Amino acid sequence: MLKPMSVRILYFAALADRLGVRSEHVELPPGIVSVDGLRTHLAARGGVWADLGTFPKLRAAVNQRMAGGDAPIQAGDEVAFFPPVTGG
Amino acid sequence: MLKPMSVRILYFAALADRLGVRSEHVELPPGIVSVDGLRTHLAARGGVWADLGTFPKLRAAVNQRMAGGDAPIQAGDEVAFFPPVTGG
Amino acid sequence: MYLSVQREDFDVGAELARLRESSAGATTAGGAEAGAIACFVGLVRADNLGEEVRALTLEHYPGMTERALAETIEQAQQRFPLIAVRVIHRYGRLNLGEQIVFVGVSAHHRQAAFSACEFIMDDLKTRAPFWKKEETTRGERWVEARDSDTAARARWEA
Amino acid sequence: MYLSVQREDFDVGAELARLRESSAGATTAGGAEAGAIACFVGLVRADNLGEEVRALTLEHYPGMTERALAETIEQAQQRFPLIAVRVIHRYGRLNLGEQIVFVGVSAHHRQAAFSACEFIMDDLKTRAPFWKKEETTRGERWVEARDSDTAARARWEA
Repeated sequence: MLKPMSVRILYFAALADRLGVRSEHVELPPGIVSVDGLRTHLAARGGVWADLGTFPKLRAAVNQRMAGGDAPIQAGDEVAFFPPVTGG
Repeated sequence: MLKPMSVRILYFAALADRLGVRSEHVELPPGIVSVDGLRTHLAARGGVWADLGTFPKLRAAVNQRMAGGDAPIQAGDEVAFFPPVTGG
Repeated sequence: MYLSVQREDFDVGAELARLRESSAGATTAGGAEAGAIACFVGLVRADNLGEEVRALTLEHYPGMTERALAETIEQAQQRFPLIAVRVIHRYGRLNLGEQIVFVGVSAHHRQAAFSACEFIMDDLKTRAPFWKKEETTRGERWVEARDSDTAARARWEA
Repeated sequence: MYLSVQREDFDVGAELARLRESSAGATTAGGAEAGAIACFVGLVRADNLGEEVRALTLEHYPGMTERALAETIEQAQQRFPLIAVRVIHRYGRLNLGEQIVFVGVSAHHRQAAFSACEFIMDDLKTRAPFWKKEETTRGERWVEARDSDTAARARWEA
């Protein structure tokens, strides 16, 4: 039997404001292997989390590097979701 | 009868070094109406002045503005001859 | 390369002096010295898309920010023959007219310095994890990313 | 516009501070404030075309120099939406590593600031009446104008 996978998740800027959460640790069921998979899983929690699924132009990073939706995730990873960046 | 025309002439950088002259006032005979005409007249003085006629990539200014060989010159003008500029 | 993500303001004159120092090699080596320094300073502007901005707060992603800026600088060094690079980016609350970002680059020739300075700003704008929240006369709002910044970055791949 | 042709050195930090001051308009006017400052500093390089340079002397054409630099700045202001421009060019004898020229430009957006700063340098290089004489390990020599500078200026007319 597969063990649950623990990942740290961070939210920033307008997304964090919307969710009311800036970071969390989650135990993922087996079968969630990508950024998009994680996003779908989190959005399925319902309520405000549904917004994570529909947030426009959502960006992600895995272990502090920009990552596309099909980027793999593993136990212990730090995954971040945020709007397009506006620094400089 | 036409009066002689007086102009001030300046030389700069490698050209001034070559000629051994940095400025002069000259009285020009009638008929010298352009930068090229002036250059030919000055070079015709011979000796080191012949170098003014053959100096490579010579540039000129009339009244402190860059000027081509056919730029007109008038009494009282300040005419400068110099190599291509190398500031900055 | 020097890179700092900080809350405090910076002194552009001191930064440029440090850039000059780190660009002056042994004079006998020949060729280690910079002939050109290009720099950029970004400031908090009063007027953004027609509404008056009084201040802004820059949120960032500690850790990833430093990593992303280092990658930007490395890319610039690979693309252009540079001698030294300094980048400072602030976070936190900044008032109108305050300095946000400094990019300073030295090179033997001016075109490399100009290009690298502009590249670093264009890359940073689309990659470094900073987000601006503006305080305007009509309340707070998160700044939207600009298509012009994406286009500016895309020029470098043409 | 501020323009100076001078023998003395200049303080880049002070110049940038003045540029910032002259770029901060009345906040109520909206839009007078700069979001971007780009600057360039040219330095005496040790190594030019393979020979070691110890110092150089900049000769210039007093009067025409100021006029030519003013025309360069006016052209930049016509081509790009700028807020303030400062240009300083030194003449006389300069040692290795010394500052030769400063160009500082402020604008609402960074692309205008970068472009104007680079345009001013490219235009100045082909138009301002300065001539460099280098002191090298093999004696003195006048610096030859570079085709690359003519080409750099020509880009702006494409």
